[in-house]
Amino acid sequence: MTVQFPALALILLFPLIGVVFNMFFGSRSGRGAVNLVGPGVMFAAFAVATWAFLTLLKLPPGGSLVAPLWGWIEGGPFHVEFGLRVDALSGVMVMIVTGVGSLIFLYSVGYMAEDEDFARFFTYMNLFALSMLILILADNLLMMFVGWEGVGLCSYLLIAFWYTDPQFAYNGRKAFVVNRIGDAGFLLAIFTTAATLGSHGVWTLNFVELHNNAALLGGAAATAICVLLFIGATGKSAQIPLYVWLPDAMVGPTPVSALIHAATMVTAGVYMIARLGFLFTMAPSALDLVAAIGAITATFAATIAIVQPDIKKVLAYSTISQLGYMFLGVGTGAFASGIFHVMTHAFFKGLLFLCAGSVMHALGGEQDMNKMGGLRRKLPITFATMFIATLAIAAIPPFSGYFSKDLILEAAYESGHTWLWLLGVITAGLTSFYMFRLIFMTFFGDSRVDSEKEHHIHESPPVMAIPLIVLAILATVGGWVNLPDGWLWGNAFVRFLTPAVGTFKPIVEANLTSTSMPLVASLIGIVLAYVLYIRLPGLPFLLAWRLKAPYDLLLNKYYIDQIYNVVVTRPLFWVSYYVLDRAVDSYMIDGAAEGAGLAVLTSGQVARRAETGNVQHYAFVYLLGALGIVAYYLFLVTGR
Amino acid sequence: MIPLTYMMSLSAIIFAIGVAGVIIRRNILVMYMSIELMLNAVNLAFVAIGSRLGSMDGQVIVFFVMTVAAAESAVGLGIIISSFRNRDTVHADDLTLMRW
Amino acid sequence: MPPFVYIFLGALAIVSALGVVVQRNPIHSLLSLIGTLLTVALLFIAEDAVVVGFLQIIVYAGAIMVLFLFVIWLLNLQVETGPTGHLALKIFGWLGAALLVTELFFILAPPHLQVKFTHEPAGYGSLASLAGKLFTDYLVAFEVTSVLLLAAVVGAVALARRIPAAEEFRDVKEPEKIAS
Amino acid sequence: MTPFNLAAINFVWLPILPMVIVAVGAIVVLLAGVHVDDSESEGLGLVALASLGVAFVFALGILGQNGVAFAGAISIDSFAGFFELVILIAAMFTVMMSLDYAADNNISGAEYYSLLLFSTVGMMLMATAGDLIVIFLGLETMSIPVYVLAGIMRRNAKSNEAAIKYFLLGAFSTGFLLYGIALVYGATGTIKLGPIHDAIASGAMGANPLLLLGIGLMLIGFGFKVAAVPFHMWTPDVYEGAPTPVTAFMAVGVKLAAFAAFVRVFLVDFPSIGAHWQTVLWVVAALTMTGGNLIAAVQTNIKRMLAYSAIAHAGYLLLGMAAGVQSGPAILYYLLGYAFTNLGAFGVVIALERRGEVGNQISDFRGLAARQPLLAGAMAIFLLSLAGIPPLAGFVGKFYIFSEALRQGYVGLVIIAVLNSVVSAYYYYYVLVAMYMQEGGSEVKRLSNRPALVAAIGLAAIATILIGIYPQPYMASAANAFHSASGAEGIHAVAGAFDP
Amino acid sequence: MNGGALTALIFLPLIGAIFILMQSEERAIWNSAFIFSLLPLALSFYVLFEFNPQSGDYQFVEQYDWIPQFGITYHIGIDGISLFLVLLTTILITLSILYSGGGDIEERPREFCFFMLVLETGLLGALLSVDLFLFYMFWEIMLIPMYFLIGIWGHGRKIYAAIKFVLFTMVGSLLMLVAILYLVYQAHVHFNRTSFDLPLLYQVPLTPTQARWLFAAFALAFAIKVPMWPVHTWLPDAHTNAPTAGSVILAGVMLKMGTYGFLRFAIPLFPAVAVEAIPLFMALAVIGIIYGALVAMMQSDLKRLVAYSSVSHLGFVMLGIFALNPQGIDGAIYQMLNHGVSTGGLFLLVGMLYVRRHTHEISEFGGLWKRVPVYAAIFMAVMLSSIGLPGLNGFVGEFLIMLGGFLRLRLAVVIAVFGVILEALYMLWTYERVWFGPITKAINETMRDLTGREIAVMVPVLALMLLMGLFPRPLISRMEPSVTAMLARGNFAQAHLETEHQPNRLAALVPASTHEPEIAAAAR
Repeated sequence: MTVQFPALALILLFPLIGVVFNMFFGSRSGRGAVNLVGPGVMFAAFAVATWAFLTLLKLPPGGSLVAPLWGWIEGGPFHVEFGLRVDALSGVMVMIVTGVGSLIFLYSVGYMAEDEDFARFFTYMNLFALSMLILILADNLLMMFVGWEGVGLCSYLLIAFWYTDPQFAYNGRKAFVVNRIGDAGFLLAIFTTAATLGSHGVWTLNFVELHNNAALLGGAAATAICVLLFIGATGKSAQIPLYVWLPDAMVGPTPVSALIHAATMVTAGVYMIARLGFLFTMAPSALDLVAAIGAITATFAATIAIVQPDIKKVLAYSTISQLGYMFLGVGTGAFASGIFHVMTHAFFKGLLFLCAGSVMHALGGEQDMNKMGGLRRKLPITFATMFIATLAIAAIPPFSGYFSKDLILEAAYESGHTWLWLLGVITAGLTSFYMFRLIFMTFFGDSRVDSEKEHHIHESPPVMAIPLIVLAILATVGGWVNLPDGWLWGNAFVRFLTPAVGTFKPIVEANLTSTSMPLVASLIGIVLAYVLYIRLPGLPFLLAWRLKAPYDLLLNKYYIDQIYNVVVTRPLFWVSYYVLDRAVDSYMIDGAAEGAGLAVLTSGQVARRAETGNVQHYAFVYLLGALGIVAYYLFLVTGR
Repeated sequence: MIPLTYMMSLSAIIFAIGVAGVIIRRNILVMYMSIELMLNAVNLAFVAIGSRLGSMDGQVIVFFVMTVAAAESAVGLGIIISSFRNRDTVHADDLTLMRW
Repeated sequence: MPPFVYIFLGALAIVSALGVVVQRNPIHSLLSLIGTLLTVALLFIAEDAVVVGFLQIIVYAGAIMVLFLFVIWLLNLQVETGPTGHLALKIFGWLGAALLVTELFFILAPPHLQVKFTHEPAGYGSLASLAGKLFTDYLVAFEVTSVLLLAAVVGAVALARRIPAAEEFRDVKEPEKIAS
Repeated sequence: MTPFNLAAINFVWLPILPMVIVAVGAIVVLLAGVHVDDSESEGLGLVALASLGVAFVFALGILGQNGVAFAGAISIDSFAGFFELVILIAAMFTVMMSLDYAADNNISGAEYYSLLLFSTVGMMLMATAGDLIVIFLGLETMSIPVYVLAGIMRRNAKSNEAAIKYFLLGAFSTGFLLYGIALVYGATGTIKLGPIHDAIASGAMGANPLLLLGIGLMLIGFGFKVAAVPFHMWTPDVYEGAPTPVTAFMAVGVKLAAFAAFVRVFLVDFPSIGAHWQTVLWVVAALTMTGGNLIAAVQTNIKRMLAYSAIAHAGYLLLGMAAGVQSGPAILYYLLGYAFTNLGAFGVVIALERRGEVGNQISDFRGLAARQPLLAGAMAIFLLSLAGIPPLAGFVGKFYIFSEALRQGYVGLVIIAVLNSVVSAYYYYYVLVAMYMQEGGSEVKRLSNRPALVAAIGLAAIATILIGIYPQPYMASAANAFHSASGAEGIHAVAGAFDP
Repeated sequence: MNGGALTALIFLPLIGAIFILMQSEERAIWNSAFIFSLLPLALSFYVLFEFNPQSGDYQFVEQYDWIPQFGITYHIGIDGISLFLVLLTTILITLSILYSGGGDIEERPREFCFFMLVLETGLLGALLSVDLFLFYMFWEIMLIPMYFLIGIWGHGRKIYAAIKFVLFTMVGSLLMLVAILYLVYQAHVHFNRTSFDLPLLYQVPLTPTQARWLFAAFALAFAIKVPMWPVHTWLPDAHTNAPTAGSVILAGVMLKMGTYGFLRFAIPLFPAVAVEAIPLFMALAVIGIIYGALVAMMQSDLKRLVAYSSVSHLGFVMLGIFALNPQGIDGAIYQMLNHGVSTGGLFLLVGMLYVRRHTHEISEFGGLWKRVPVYAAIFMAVMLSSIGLPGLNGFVGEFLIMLGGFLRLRLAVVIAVFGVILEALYMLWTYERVWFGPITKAINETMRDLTGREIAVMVPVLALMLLMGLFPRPLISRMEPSVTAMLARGNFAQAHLETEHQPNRLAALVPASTHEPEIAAAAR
């Protein structure tokens, strides 16, 4: 059953207020006000969201809250309305976004304490929250696209937040453009949907009605739509081949990385696929594609993460890898498990980034792990929380990551994608390896910090510490909402989501090995990391030196950026400059136009030469004319 | 009576000679004489045709043409003189101050 | 009148017409022009245009040609020395003229030349008939000639009269600068 | 052979009264001018103006009549009236623009103005002519004074040269015209337009070779007067060399008269064998438009440029002629607008000109808008009208002619014309560039002490706009004028005559 | 309906222009110009409110005889297609005058205001006239003031640009004149009455050959104005060298005349041919989109860049128009308005840069944000609307256009979306080079932020961007009836089905004419 719940609008209204206030009065009304309003509106939104969520829980399964706003676009019979809708899926997402969001906002207050552009920062952040919430609460595809592009814009603005560095600005643009490529796919998907439905006289993009008319979209249409949508997802959620922007996005302020590039925005793709699960289930091939890309991305990114020296880069690639997991999850049809991982990932990855942030904060912005080490005493809280997060991401029970990742791999196995499952398992091992490598290099061993930074290393202020702690708790217990079958409340989360995203039908029966393998892999990874970075610290360098080729390959991220540059960017610019601008535009087209004009003038110059000024010539020309005319009449006369 | 064709051909020939004169003689005075030739050729045609048609119109026209010729030559010679005063030449190919 | 007279007069006319064009000395040209006029006048008379013929001799060959003569003396033109005009122009001029003649011949040749022949009424070409026409059908034209001649006289005077010294003076000095 | 009796003539002086008045005016000016010094010739000019004005009033009486006088030598109809009026207007404008100019260049006023009037008589005669002889005489009465006027600045070499060239070629082409008349006379046995028309329309002679050749030769003769390529060669030189008011008079008056006769002879009397001359006109029109515009585009002297543009406009008019009798009214209307526009344009040139040469270059117009905004504005109006920009007279005229031509299926020719007007836009706009977008240029003599000139320019500008914005009455009168001459049957006769 | 409103709308600016000619004192000139641009603005809003959203045919109609010989009447009216373009015109003119008064135009302000207002008359007249002759007249009239605006107050190769602009446009429009005349003649042949009245001319039956040729002539004229690839090269020069106000009007309104011409004349007059031409024009439009974007990316001159981006945007508009379905055409009209607002805004902003630094060279700037944050923020907003960010106006139009295009010819849209990507690429890159990074030129250190007047100019633009982005329906619902009527006239619904297989069968849509042979002869 659907319930009118106008208060949903408030969830959008509060961030909007934040935007307006910070934009127009922020810099004038001073830091205090901004620090109050910026996070304040998020907490308010969180409160409303909670209220909505609780109301939702009271409803019978499959219920939803709706708040239609106003009619937006129309064209002939086609029409789209602005409307908000909260069902189980969007409910969970909105809780994640507002919850984790408000924590990160709070953290930012401390993190941006020294930056004089705080007002702009919070303007962007609020704007992001607004767009993200639009994306989630949208009750139709097009409005979702509004949020979809909005978050892209905000990520651009925030990556390029410190715009005075051209490199940062460039990375921001890269993010936006790559996202746009995905968005193009999304648009085409929308068009295909509208066109297909339209040919049957149904002109809507509303999710519910789409669901009701899903039958009309069967067959090739569904596949096309799903593939196109997935292209969009790869852009937003940094999957192969469009993941390249995310590592560069790390130049933004760390809270941004935590909120946008780990917890919320990047998971939009997963959300979108889960949202349109009914379509994807109609297009198995597309679904397989999603799963395959997810698994490959997971492994691929994990391998890169192994050798990265930059702490945030490691986390970035691990994010890509984790997103790969989520796509593997939804790709195998287990949408709930995918969303589940979205949630847990939001907790621990957000936490990881915040911790990394507080490390950098302590080291005056240092990001190279080779210049860290032995920090666990100087930064106890950071260390503790980060360690928890690492256990969570490494999927060590009972931390949250275990439950979600396990669920995904189980689904992968049960849906018969054995190879993908295997990739997942390997990735699990890699994950725990590079995460513990990170922990060991950062917090253990003896310090490699530059001497002048050495003395003023300090633990972060409470305003930053509190979010860490809260998130640490969540990262620990967050997974318990969905225990394996039979235990306590069992898989409550999945059951809760089922009406929104449909159930998962296993094909193959899982067995003990399949369920235990991931855990084993993770443990191996940990041990390996321990050996390499605690026991024999020299070994990594030796290996790097021995296996130079593969090492460089990984260090340089498989040279993907360079390849794109050579294959796509350079040719594009070359063609548009030399071929289009110079050759075609200036030379051919304009040349033709001016050539015509020149021809006229030249012929004029030639013709005027006949005016010699000598009367006799004039008379002669006259005679010629006369001869011509007389000749014509002679022809007329004799011609008959 | 002689056939009309004869007279017409004669006038045509004289006319053509006049035309040629205008084109090939650079002396303005002679050019104008050639024009007089053309006029005479036309007169010849008028008279011949008129007498074939048995109407006096042809002759009357000739009368007017003569008058006009007189007027024209008066003015024309005046022009030639005043030009000669300025430029000290009666050659058409010297009078190319304005061209192109 | 016997045809050979026509032939003879025609030939004479053509030859003297050619004389006008080819002779180098303006005086000679003029003389051959007068020759042409006279032959044409004879042809007029032969064509029963007696009055017009005599007018031709008196007015044309007489008055107008004398005018020419005066002018030639006034400008004391000599035999044209040096090349007369451009050769190419000469060639093409003759060619063009020849072409014109041929074209005209073709059209004026008997098969095409259709004039409805009527016998001349009595007194055709007489002074009376001429005058009769002049003062009825051609009254306006006749009057206009007066205007025309007057205009011509005025024009001739305007051009040919001596330029007053004052004007000479005014014209040689620089055009003065006029500020706006 | 009707006997000679006064009764036949005494009452019919009325139709030629305007001409008589102008002629008398000329004589008065001549006599009065004996004792007037050249530099104070304004008075004579005013006398001339007065006589023209009176003639204008009487000429109004001709409108609406329909008949012939003097045994068909003079045709009294709205056609004649229309043209007489426009010609008189042109003459008046010329006089107004000359007043200061003549005195300035010490042209002897007596001769100047009287010749102007004599020439006007000739023009009017061409407009009202009822037979070929009167046309011929009118032509000469018009031309001979103009020969003189072109060379009236005797100390000015260019002026002399213009006179010589105009005179020689004029006489030359007179020969062709006469020859044509002779042959038409031979073919039809008459030289009165009415009988000629009947003789041809009756179809008795079909395509008599004599007639055709005659038409061809007359076409050549008229082609010279209207400056059609390839009989145009004299135009630029003569226009450049002649005193500018005379140039204006030639560009407008002569062209009006020539077209009056041309239209009357060809569209009124020869339409029934139109097929045999429209093809020729097709080619001539195309040549004229293209040649005129192409060469005009590369001129640096404004008078020369306007000369070539005049040729181009003759081309548009010939396009109308080629399209046949239907476009008669269009031609008349076009001529009306053209007259005012060109008079105005030359007026501005006069305003800039000082002592013959100076101020004739397009570069002299530079920065005019800054120094003389109103003058520049007027010039802009004239140029835009010439370029055929709505809503000015030039545009509506083009529009009229083109649409009529299209009705006759002359699509190709119209497209040529249209492309030509693009070219023409180039050089007209280039003068605008000079006036509005460039610096420098030559000073303009104070206009405040040249009221007549200013009035002429102003009136021309107003007329150009008015005729364009509210063409209705002028179109109507043009149509009346033409139809009163051609009569209804002229149109029917032409109906089947097109075989493109 | 209540007469006189539209006449007043058209001729008030003209009166104002003449009134201004009498002013001498500079302040007075600017003020009166502003007042006289406000009057039509108010009037157009009155029209908007009096406009009946349900009806699809002309409203506020006035018709008087003008030149009876040709059945030419002074026939003006307004409908959903022209309504908002009229508003756009009045708004942009007002803004440009307001802006130019603030120091952009120093010399000869009187002529400037005069030409601006005459220009407004021309534009409004062309938009409102229902009589083809009237339309052509205004169509030509509006060239002249623009020619002067570019030539007098422009910079760089202004004369070259002005002449180029005029000649390019004239070639097309004169051929169109021929087509108009021929069409009217056909009307005369069939209905035996000469008239330039659009509703009548819609009915003229034509043979396919005639229709094709006439359509070609109309299409050429309008395509040059739009400008479509490959007849676009006059635009960059005109824009680069025009004064700011000139560019604003040129891009904001004048280019729309081309697209408007397609909607009002070329397509409804020759529906069958239009359907045949769909593939061609969609191809050209798509080429324009991509080509414009790529070339814009390579420009070093800001105005040139924006000019090429206009080529790209108008490619979208053409794409929508030739979708020939409600979505596409609604989108196209909406996109015209968007382009007017956002590109107009961009030109204003670039002009403000020019006032500060007297250059358009991108390399002359860099890192400006530090100095002029407000300016930068506004520029960002306008740029975003121009690259079609959802939530701002640009998106609505582009979306509807591409949807419509997709319904008509999928491939075209599949290519066109790349235009969307490239848009983002070149715009952001430009923004980056101008506003981001360190301040490279010392002179930029002292740049002053927007003045109050400049902000006052920009605020309406921003407001429009937001409102049109969020509440398009009120506008679209007013266009809808007219669009539907137009589509019904050409019955393109049927056309749609047929284009799938063989377009030429569409010729059958035209009722066979009775005078078949002779018309054919005339056409030859």
